[in-house]
Amino acid sequence: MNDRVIPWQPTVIAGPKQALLATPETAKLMLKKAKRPLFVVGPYAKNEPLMSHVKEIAEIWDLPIVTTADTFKSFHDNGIESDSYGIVEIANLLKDPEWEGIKGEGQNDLVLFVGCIYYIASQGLSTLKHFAPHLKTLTICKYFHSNADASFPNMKDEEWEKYLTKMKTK
Amino acid sequence: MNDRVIPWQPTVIAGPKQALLATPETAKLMLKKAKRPLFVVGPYAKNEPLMSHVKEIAEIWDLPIVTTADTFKSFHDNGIESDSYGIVEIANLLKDPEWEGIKGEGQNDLVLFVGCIYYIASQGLSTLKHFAPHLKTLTICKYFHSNADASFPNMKDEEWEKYLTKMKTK
Amino acid sequence: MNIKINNIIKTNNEVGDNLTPNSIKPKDFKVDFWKSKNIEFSFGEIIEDNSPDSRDEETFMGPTPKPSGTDLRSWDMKLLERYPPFYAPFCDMCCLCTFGKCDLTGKKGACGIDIKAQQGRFALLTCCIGAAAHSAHSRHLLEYLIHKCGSDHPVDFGNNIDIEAPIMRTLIGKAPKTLGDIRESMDYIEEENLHLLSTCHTGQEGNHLDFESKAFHAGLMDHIGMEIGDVSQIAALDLPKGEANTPLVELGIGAIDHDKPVILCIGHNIAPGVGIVDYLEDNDFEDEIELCGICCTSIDITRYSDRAKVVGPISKQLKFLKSGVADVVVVDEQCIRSDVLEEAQKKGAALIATTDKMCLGLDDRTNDPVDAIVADIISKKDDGALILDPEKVGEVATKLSLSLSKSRKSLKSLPDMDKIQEDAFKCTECEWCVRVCPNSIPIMDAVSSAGKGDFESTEKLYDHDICYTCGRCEQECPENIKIMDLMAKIGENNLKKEKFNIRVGRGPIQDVEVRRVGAPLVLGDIPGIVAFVGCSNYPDGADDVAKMAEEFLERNYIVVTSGCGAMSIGEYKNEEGKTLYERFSGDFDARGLINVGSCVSNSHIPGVAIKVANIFAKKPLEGNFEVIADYIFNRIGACGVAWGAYSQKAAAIASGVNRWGIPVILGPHGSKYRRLYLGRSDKEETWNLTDMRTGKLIKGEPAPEHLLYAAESREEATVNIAKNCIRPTDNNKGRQIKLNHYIDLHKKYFGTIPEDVYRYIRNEKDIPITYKNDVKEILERNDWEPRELVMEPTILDFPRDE
Amino acid sequence: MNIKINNIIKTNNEVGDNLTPNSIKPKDFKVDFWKSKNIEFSFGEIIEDNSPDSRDEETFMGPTPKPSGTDLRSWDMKLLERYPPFYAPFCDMCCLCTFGKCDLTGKKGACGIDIKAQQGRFALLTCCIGAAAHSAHSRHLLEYLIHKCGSDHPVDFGNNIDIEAPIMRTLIGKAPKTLGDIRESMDYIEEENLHLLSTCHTGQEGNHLDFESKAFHAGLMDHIGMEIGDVSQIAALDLPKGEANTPLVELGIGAIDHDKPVILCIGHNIAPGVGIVDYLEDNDFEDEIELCGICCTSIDITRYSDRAKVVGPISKQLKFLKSGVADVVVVDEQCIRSDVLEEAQKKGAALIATTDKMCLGLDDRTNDPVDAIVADIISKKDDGALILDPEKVGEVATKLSLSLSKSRKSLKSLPDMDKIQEDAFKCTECEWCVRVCPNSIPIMDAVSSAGKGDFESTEKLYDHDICYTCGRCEQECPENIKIMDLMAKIGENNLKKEKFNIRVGRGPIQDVEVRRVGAPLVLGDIPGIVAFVGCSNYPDGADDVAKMAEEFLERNYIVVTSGCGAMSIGEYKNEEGKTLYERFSGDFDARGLINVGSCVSNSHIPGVAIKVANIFAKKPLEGNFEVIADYIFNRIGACGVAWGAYSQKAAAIASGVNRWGIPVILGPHGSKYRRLYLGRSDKEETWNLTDMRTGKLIKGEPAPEHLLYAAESREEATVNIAKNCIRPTDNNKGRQIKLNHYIDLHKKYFGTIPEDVYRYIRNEKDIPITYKNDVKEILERNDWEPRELVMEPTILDFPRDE
Repeated sequence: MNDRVIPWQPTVIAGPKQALLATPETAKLMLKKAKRPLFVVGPYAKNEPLMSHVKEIAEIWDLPIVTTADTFKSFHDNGIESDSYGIVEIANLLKDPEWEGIKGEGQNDLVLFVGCIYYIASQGLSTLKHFAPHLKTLTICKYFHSNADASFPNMKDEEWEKYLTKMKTK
Repeated sequence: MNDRVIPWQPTVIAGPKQALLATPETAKLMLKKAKRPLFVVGPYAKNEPLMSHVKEIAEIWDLPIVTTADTFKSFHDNGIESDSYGIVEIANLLKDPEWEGIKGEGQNDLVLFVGCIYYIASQGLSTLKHFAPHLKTLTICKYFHSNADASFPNMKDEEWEKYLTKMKTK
Repeated sequence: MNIKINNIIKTNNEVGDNLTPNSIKPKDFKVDFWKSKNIEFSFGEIIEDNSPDSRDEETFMGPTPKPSGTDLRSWDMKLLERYPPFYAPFCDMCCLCTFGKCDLTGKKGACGIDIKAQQGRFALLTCCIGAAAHSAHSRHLLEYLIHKCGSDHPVDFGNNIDIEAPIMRTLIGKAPKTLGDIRESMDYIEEENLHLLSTCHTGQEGNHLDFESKAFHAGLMDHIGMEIGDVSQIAALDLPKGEANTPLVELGIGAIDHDKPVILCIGHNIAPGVGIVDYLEDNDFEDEIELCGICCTSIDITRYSDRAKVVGPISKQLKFLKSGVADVVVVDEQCIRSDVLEEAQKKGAALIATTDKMCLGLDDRTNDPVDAIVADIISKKDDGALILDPEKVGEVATKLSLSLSKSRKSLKSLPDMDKIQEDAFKCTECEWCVRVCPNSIPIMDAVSSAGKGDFESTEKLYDHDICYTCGRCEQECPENIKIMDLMAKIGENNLKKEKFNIRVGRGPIQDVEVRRVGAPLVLGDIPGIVAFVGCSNYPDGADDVAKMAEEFLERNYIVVTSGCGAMSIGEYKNEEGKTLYERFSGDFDARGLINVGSCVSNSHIPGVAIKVANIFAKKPLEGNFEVIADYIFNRIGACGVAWGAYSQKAAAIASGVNRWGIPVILGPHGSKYRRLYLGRSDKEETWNLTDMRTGKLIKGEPAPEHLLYAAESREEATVNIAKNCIRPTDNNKGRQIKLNHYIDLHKKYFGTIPEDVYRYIRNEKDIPITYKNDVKEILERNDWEPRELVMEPTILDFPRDE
Repeated sequence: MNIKINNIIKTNNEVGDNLTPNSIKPKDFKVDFWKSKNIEFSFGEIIEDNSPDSRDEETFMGPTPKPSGTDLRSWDMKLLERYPPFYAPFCDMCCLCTFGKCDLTGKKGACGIDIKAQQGRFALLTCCIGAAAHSAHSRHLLEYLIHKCGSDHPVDFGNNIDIEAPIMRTLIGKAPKTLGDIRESMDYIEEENLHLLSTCHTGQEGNHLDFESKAFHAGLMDHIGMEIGDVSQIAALDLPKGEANTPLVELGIGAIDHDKPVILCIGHNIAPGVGIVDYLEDNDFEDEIELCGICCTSIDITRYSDRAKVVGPISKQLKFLKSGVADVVVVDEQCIRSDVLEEAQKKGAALIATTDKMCLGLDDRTNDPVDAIVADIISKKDDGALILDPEKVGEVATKLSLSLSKSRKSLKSLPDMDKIQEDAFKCTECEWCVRVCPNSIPIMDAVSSAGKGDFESTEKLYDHDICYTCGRCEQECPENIKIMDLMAKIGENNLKKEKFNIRVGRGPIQDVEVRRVGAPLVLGDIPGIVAFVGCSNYPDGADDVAKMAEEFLERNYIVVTSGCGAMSIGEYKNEEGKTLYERFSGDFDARGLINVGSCVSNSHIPGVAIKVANIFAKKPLEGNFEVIADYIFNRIGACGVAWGAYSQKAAAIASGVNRWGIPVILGPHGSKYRRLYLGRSDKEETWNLTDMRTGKLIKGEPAPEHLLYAAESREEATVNIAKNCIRPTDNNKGRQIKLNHYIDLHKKYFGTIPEDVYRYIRNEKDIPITYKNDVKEILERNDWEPRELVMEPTILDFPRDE
């Protein structure tokens, strides 16, 4: 099997349904098709270079940001606007088709994840896989997330860097 | 994911370790490398065309045949020599490194499977995956067996026919 | 002589000053007393029961009354030495704790567990759950019956049965005289189950054999649980008490009168059924309303009233629900489809849940007036109700059925064949229905042909439950074809074919029968007892079970059955249109076909083996498990068959049966239990026996060859059943008879005389005359030499010189 | 007024003529009697206990003594309405029966189950296993202690404690006066656990909420089980009875004297530890032999003898075993590595298994002479022994340690650093060690640097158990680098650092303390009780737990802890080298740090909340679960924290705590329990309350916001803990205090004042003065309007007009 699409923590494998391998191109295609995308960003983005990547990707695609854990503070301190939710809290809201959205704009149809702890993100993605048929999930971590609908593959930093950079053009 | 390498019964997926996709070429390579191969043949081979394929493959590669279930009778009636074991019985013997072999020749190092009921074969292959590190398993059914070390992919009859025919040359 | 043996057992299993004090042991059995007086604790001892409810009886007490798991561990280890566990992991990972998941493929998990221990652990967990299902059911039933009849209601099965509760007698060490007495056994198994379940926790047991020993214990507790259930209900509800010729009752979807209001009971607990029968009888509704059932609850209701009808085993559930025939669906517990409420709703049927085991999110209406409950359901305010009072269930179900049967007329049939065909026409032949089918049956061909107006292939799958309507194909179908509707409709078209019968479950075997068959069984004149038990999930339809039963009946075996197996057997007719129940008597004797009853009646199967040891061979039962199991193991040619493995209960039953020393053959799905117990006929040293008469070590034979085996085909199973009925105590004539059947069947299904026959021939007198020359050739080929016959075989430790 | 409420509860929960008859209910509580006399069954009623052991006492009895699961179902449904289960499946398939595996991704399984019900079922199974672990442990202990001290040994904790067993009192409906009395509670939970486990069987419950209700029940049974264990051992072994200032004992690998013979106990059951302590004392070996322990058993041994030492929590197990310091390893039950025998063998240490829960395939030597056992182990004939008699364990362990410590000198150390470095040098940086690490800690960097002679990164991982040595990396390493040896060696190099202390577990909270803190707790002057419990498996080392404890201690919260949490807290020192136990008193009061004891002592945490309801608020306890839980839920600002989720026990404890109405915050691994209970602060209608004073429906606030929550980081958890201590009964001053902490912490860790603060402000007096202006801005932004304060909040049904 292709090591790039084995879940980063290999035992996350959960059943027959596996994420599609996303390249920056397919990821961008998904973003283009989405009507109400959301960007969920975890604590690994508290530091550079990920924080800047997140900032720029959010800007170019006009993505509202939800920060999980205590990521909010670093973002706030660096002037990046975000709303703070626990990762389980936001997953819980995302699975409710009636949820009004972080700004009252209604439920999202695409959720982009980056920078959350791998296994708790896997669990949250599992929730959405099973209980949120109304939205797609896409992860752009350097780890393959088999519970997402689409995910970047496992990569080394350099390649990931390139992938993220590519995300910054429409 | 490539449908050819999803287990035929998709829920047979058991963990990170998956069979390698075998072509007739790789299968033959495995047979060439093997010192003491064994051919385990299940009840789907009671009928043609599989019976003849089995017969000819066994002849060309000089493989002793173990028939499972009541396959023995059809083989016997058609003049194909085999030893009869229950599939769980032969799996049990194969996992014992000290087993003397069906003809006293000692434990095998490669076991070729064909024609057993898919799910009981999967279970037997799981046994060997976990408890028989001393041998390799290879399935040449038209179904992908993820619990084997190597397996033909899921195929339609026509393609399978071609695969089996290719197995008849060294 | 026996006493000596017991002394040895005792040193391995003293109920002493240890950390597994069973709560009741120190109190009731006064270990200290014996210790202080330095009295040896073995049978032969006379124990006075000084507890308040003592009846001043004297009892011989063996070494292990109310054994804890470790008390019987040495017996387990003997079995496991002969039949080491064979593991076939279903999943490579452990997902039980939050360290994980851990991949155990050649690796230990984060807690240090390896794949073998993990498989043993899972076997234990499975058996604990299975045992809990029966035992909790029995606790319910027991308390309900005590509530109904009083705790002093006698447990008395009349003159023909002295030993009402052989399992309790052996394991608890006393015979319950009243319903109230049974509570002591119940307390005991509840405590043991807790200890066993505890061991499944992360960071407990680490050795796979010890997990297996505990799984055996869980299985044995399951047997007590089942016996409690059936003994209680027989005693309190006056169900048949072992009479051989109980009436035949109607069986099959075609037997249900669609024109009457129909109440359908699904599950295992007779209590709500009793409530319904009583209400119907008390209010003269018996002729007006059709009462039928699916699964064991139907069997048990027919034991209470032979006017009730049996729709069929678990495999009929979705078919019958989809047909819409039932106006009211009453579910109690076990083996009920989890989506039963949804399916009832689709057909506008009312659903009543009746136990804590299955509440389905319904409002608890137990304490509301009947009319209010009925009104809320009729008005569609509620989907159904949870009613924990069986009497109230009877009244509510009746009133609902009377009202609903009128309004539901249109719902009692399925869409037209045209509609069905139109739907099936959507099939794109993607084949996913076949891939997700547990048996990969040709469902795609059936649907696709149906789309073209040809329903024959579907019909073939309907008949004999080749499709047992689990519904996975329908769930997977990307075109959302209602495959189960198609299946149900085919049944509707063939109602006439779907009429059969079943003999009402008789419960236990009578003492007089045991006396009659004791010698022929132990010596081999009757070649064996074959018990067809367990759930559906058959690899190729229910007919296979009936065919196996027929084969052994015609060969003079005793055939016992229960539950879904008993129903499957009833669904099979010969060319003359007769069922096996019509062709064979219900006597416990050669050529007898005995339906003992429901799931919990399975207890009578080890029960009769225990009775042979006691009534025929005079072995004392009380506290004497190892001696009894050793007796059964070496002398009674019984073999269990669970052709359609499915549930945790079946796993628990099998583990208990195994611990009593009885082998079990499973169908191919049995491999998915992940653990078998396989013997190695090629390792001769594992088959040694001790002859208790002489103390000599004697070469034995692989008899039984395996303790828990999964066969891939009916043919393979049939031959293995015959082989696994061979026992060391067969005399020459008995061995000839058994080998004759084994060879016959092997010739029939494999075309040859089995090569391993030489292992079972001790001297030339064992050779079946018909096959003399052929067998002699085999003997020669295998360097056979005659060996001694064993007189009193045992695998227990023989007393060492002291 | 309360009585009225109870009448309503009663109609939902009448213990009547239903199919869930608890075995003891009809007998002891005489439902029929009440029924026939038409007496309402509610508290306010005076019930005479006419059972044989009646003490002629009069008791107020609430509606649910010995409740079955369905008796408390309506309470559960209220909680679940506010906090619907949030599921995160760990596996998409169900593998429990042989129909499967079934893929439940948007599909039902072959039995009809859907993914939600399957998750609920798994939660129930997890809680059943967890509860069984504690309860079976407690049954063992109880019977052992009765055996030792007699069944009439009093349960009496002296003058400072009237309510020894608040949980039993509430749920069983009576106070146990003797050890023997406790058996009744034990019988009850054994029966309930069986019913609950039964429901996990295929084809039983089909509704996810009903599975959750049953999981709550399993959790509650677990609490009884834990209380039985701790109350029994406190009473019988004279462990501390709630004294606040118990001694400090030594903690840490560095505290163990390597030069003496070392006996190491691992597990949870004090019995063998008692055997060892007694033997050492009776034979004056106390100075000569080092007795230490890992996991809860060590905590409990220090409660029995403060000369024993604590190595540390479960995360120290492999480190310490690999170090070879222990000469004899005595394992009892729970949280022991499954490969403990293998690890002991590697180091030539003797292993003694002491309970049926973990036999490890060892010969049962319980009834053999001590010298024979010792000789067989010393001569390497046996790897160890199973000895089920605690006294004999004491003697065997002592004799073995004396003998082995001489011969094992060379085994007491690890390979040289050179060897270790050489081994680590094989690292190819494939990164699989990181990928299989539960926490993806930088183990590859550590190994790779170590290969180059730089051990600092390994040291960082060793300290505070950032690596808790589960060993998965070592199992995976394709170069077979002995990573755990490396880790253990680092510890050996830093022994001096590894010396800490822990306050001996005090057991329960005294009545006088409860009286003192009752009002400040309910009104909010003391901002909350924070309980750090559960296992290791911390996302980023043990320090996080200690830091959280420190934070809340400094803020005047009451901090309670137990088990591994209590040890983790003890392993943390401030700059002055002082542990939190040295810096904070053991009083149950603001700024008190209370170690209640081991796992089973967790029962004192809900126990103290119950006592507040009773001692401070005069709520009757007996049979009055719903009223008590409703009281706790709405008024006591307690919050549990299980930062390092791991075991099924932790899941059971949390479910029980939740049913009492206390929220729990888990660490990120808690998400792998697959089920949380999350509130929706955006759905205002879910937070309504009834004021019992007026009967009015009042707008509430999300207090607590979640019932079971998993936080991704310590900072997130800390803020959430503060928020989840808010309760409707806070008076203005109390609310100000609580909000002050919440805002403070939010500012500290998130940089801002939390936007949702407006939800918790009822009128302007609630606004913390320090943050007045900022908060007012938030109020304005969110269209805030003042609302009424609730006086006596309840979520129970208020009596309707009739």
